[in-house]
Amino acid sequence: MAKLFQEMGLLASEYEKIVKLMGREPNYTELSMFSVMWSEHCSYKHSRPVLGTFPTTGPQVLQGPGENAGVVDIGDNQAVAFKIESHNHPSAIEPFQGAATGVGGIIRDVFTMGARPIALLNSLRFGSLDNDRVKYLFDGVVSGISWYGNCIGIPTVAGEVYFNDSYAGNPLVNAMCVGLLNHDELKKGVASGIGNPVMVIGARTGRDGIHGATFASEELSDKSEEKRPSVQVGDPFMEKLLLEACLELIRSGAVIGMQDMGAAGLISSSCEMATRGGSGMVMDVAEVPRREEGMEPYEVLLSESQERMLVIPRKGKEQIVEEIFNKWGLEAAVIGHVTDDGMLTIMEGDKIAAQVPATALTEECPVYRPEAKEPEYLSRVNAFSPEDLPLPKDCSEVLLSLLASPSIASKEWVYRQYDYMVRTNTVIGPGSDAAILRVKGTNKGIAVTTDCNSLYCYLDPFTGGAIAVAEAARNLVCSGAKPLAVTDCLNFGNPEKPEIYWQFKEAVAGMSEACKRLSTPVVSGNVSFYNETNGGSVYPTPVVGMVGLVEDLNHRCSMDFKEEGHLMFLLGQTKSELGGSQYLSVIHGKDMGKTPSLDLDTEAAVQECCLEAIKKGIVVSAHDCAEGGLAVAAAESAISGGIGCSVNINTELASHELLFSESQSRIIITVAPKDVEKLMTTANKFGVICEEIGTVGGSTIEMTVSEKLQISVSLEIAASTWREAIACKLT
Amino acid sequence: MYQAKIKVTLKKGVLDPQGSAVQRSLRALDYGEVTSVRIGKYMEVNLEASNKETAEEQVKEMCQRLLANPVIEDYTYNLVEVKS
Amino acid sequence: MYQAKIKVTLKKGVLDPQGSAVQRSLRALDYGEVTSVRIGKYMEVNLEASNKETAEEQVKEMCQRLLANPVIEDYTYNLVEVKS
Amino acid sequence: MKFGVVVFPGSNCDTDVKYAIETVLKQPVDYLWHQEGDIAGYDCLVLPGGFSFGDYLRIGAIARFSPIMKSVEQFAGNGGLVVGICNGFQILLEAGLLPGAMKMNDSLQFRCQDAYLKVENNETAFTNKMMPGNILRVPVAHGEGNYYADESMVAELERNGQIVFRYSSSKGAVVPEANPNGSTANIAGVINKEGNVLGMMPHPERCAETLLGGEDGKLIFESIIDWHQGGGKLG
Ligand SMILES: Nc1ncnc2c1ncn2[C@@H]1O[C@H](COP(=O)(O)OP(=O)(O)O)[C@@H](O)[C@H]1O
Ligand SMILES: [Mg+2]
Repeated sequence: MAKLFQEMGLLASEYEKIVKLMGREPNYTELSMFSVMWSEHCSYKHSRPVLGTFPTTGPQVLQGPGENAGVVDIGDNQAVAFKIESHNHPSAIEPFQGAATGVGGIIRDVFTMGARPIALLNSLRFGSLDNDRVKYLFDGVVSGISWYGNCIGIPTVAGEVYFNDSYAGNPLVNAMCVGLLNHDELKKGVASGIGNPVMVIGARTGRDGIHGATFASEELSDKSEEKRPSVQVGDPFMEKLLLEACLELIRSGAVIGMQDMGAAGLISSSCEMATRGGSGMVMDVAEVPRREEGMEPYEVLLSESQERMLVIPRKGKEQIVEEIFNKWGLEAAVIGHVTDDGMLTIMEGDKIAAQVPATALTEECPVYRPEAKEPEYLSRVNAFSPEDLPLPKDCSEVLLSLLASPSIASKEWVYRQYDYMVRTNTVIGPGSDAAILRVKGTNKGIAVTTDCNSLYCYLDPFTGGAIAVAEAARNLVCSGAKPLAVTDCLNFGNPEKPEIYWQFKEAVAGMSEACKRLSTPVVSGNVSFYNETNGGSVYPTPVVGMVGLVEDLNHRCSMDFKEEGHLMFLLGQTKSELGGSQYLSVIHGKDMGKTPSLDLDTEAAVQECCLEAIKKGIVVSAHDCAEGGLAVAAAESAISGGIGCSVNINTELASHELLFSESQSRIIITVAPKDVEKLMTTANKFGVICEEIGTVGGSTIEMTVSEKLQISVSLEIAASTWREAIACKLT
Repeated sequence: MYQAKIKVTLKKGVLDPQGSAVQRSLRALDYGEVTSVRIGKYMEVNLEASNKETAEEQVKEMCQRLLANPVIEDYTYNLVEVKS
Repeated sequence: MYQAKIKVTLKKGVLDPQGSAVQRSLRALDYGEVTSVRIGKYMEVNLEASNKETAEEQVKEMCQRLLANPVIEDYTYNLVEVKS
Repeated sequence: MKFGVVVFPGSNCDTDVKYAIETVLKQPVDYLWHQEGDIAGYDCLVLPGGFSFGDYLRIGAIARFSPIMKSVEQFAGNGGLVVGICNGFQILLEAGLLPGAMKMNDSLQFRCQDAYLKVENNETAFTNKMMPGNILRVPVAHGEGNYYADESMVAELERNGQIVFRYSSSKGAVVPEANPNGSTANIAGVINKEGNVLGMMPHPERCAETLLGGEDGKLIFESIIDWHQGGGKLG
């Protein structure tokens, strides 16, 4: 046994604890159940104490972390359920299927709650597009997301894509889903009611995703590699049927609880449902419909075959359940029933294959608080001072280079492959700061975004984490929405390394502080550790997914300039903050300096001011200054609106600082001349700096800094540079 | 000139949703006797080469590098000389 | 039991965008000697039948009705008896 | 006038079409499940977009054998109005109710974007509210919308006025750059010879409200309603 538990990835101390919990030595099947449930992925054993520090409550929160998705009130008895999840490692091996099944998994998490999915988002990170393997991964991931989302008919409306060498061997693929439900339709993943049947529905079970590496035991060594593909293949058509059938089932009142089978398949869904319900279950693996022959009990339990759900219907309602599944042509099988003994009893026919207390697999998992230590690289990279850099010879060239850099360039190449309009709710699609979906039958809209600048997090994980939250909220505000709540996907390296664990703790602390100040509690999330290749970690990447409410769609806003003669104003203040900027990274090849500072009170004031001005109908376009600073933000608004602008600012700052610093808490808005007074009144009310910086119009992008014309680029050239950059890199 | 007729199929055990859907459809069309359907790709690649060995080497390499996805697919090919 | 190995290809004269793209990629990978690529489908259908003639009839019908689209596709098949 | 929206497993735009007809155009509309046989009492059937049967094998190939398709064929044979949008168009092609076939987009990628459609024939049940040469802005969203017809078929379509919409520039130029998928002769929509069955790749139901960015798609539904109210004749 000694060797076996190690091969299954368990520590000696963990094995001892298992024996104690069981009161005996576990058999092979039981040990494999512990091994997957106590894995980092399922147990969060390295992250749980830290995650506990997130703020998770608020009047809007109907369901916080702990369920398949978080749920937030949006008024009128309606609510939104949402969650983000990573599929980084599968996507590194097989980008198309890895990304596709990531999308499939997150959709199931949302409809499990009784919500109809209304939108998908994705947050992606790759190495440099100069590398052939990276191109292959990028293309594969995007087409996998496109295939799954389009086929199932849920619009993919927003996301982000960044390119940085730290992700070359380990891309990040995070997918988010948002669903809509009525309060009384909320379903949880609980198993209760002694004698209620336990059903598996959807796809048949195969040997998908049972990791050869974890199970390279002697007992198995004679089985050929070919028999155990570790890559799961998705079937969005099956999932569409499952989605419709499950929602119909929930509306019928015939179910108590349901949960999707994601990581660790049947075993994790059953023990989690039993734990939540304070119950137990008897299940017969022989009753599980399979698509392969000769599967061992542990294979059936651990299989990660996609598009399956575990459902607990009410006893006596079996016929309703059956009728609904028949209508959708789905296979459903009763595999057991709910008990009150707290045990997970796994039968294989009339033989007991395993028997474990459900909570032993879930709540009893050991928790670790690894050592945290500030990494050494920090003092070196932070010491770099951009003030010593020479002024660029030609800021027009700099602007064009920034617009052409893949992280800043238009992501149209990506999102034109996504059906972002299906279901006819997309009022603002991809390409603006946040996407907006209308809620049919009301005048409300749901705004959604994902954000994270991992370079900031690399240079200062605390501030970087806080900025990710602040930027997400800012993007929602720019679209006219009030930010409601957060889902997060924490992508880091190996947490057993003190430096990585330090990054992790710092980032969470920074995010927590921002979430508190901006009243956007965390309601769901996901942790992905071990994102490393050959010992090198990805930049710490705590992705923030945020959902907001547009109370009245008449007051929505987008980033594109609207009309000749509108005046440009900057909310907030530009500082000498070139550290961590794309200007440094792209033009000077330095991922260095200090992350821009973030003052949360200023941030909150700027956001409140902007939102109120939008609601008053004063603002006709709004766009926050993010990567590339003020110059890039203004150029993006000009390109999107198909109309030029002329910026004129007097400042103490050096020209490149003014143009390219990534100082936080800044939003460029445009207003009609007649509304300037109203704008200033609003800005004063919130104590926000609001400076007129230019005029919309013409067919060039011009920027004059302290009386000197620094940038003059034709709109057409800026637009084609920005739009075509990614496609150019791929051919 | 040579022509390679290449078949790319899903590895054993890999889910083939397309095959299953076609099988269900054939059943619905009353071909109840169909017991399984697997769907893959078929490619015809024409290439110039000085001799069959070189051609074969090339074809094999193309399959491994581009035409099949080694993570989930297997391939077989059949190479014949044809008139150009 | 019988197994039909079915190849479905685009009719001659119908442009094959996928084939052209693969050819371009092969060229980019320095297989300059590739002169044409055509991409189709390959299917393996297993079926029970009392004898080969019946099996063949069935397969032909399936191809005509469902597996190929006569407007743009051709099909060929190869039928063999296999152990069930 | 009563509409029926045919729902196949994997249809995605069924709700969108229903919403446009019911809420925007204020006409009665029902869903018709693919296994139904009886479709009496409807004036126009819509086969919506989506991925019927997962688009597996060939798009529309499996759906066209659904029980309801027999009734649809009959309905069309009796002169009933049938509209296939996107996936619905592909099903109509597979069923032989419209000529031609569909291939993968030239780009080999799914494309979701606005397209401009030039109205080539306004004397149909589906286009009588438009003028010839009108340009409509209607979104496309598909991976296989590359309409194929051989030369002689295109000539025949043209002779019969069966080409209803062509992809064009916003100014109406029918040029390759305006073609989002590689379709033969920039064809975006065709009708049958009898003029009662329309297939089109673009999605009119996605642009029937200003909130969603445009109303051009409404014209198609309005044409159908007008035609019906005029007793099935061109006004
Ligand atoms: N992977 C993606 N999927 C969908 N939309 C995307 C994706 N990447 C970027 N976008 C869209 O492109 C626009 C620009 O993205 P980004 O530069 O990250 O915006 P911001 O800096 O405002 O967060 C946004 O509207 C975003 O939703
Ligand atoms: Mg933004």
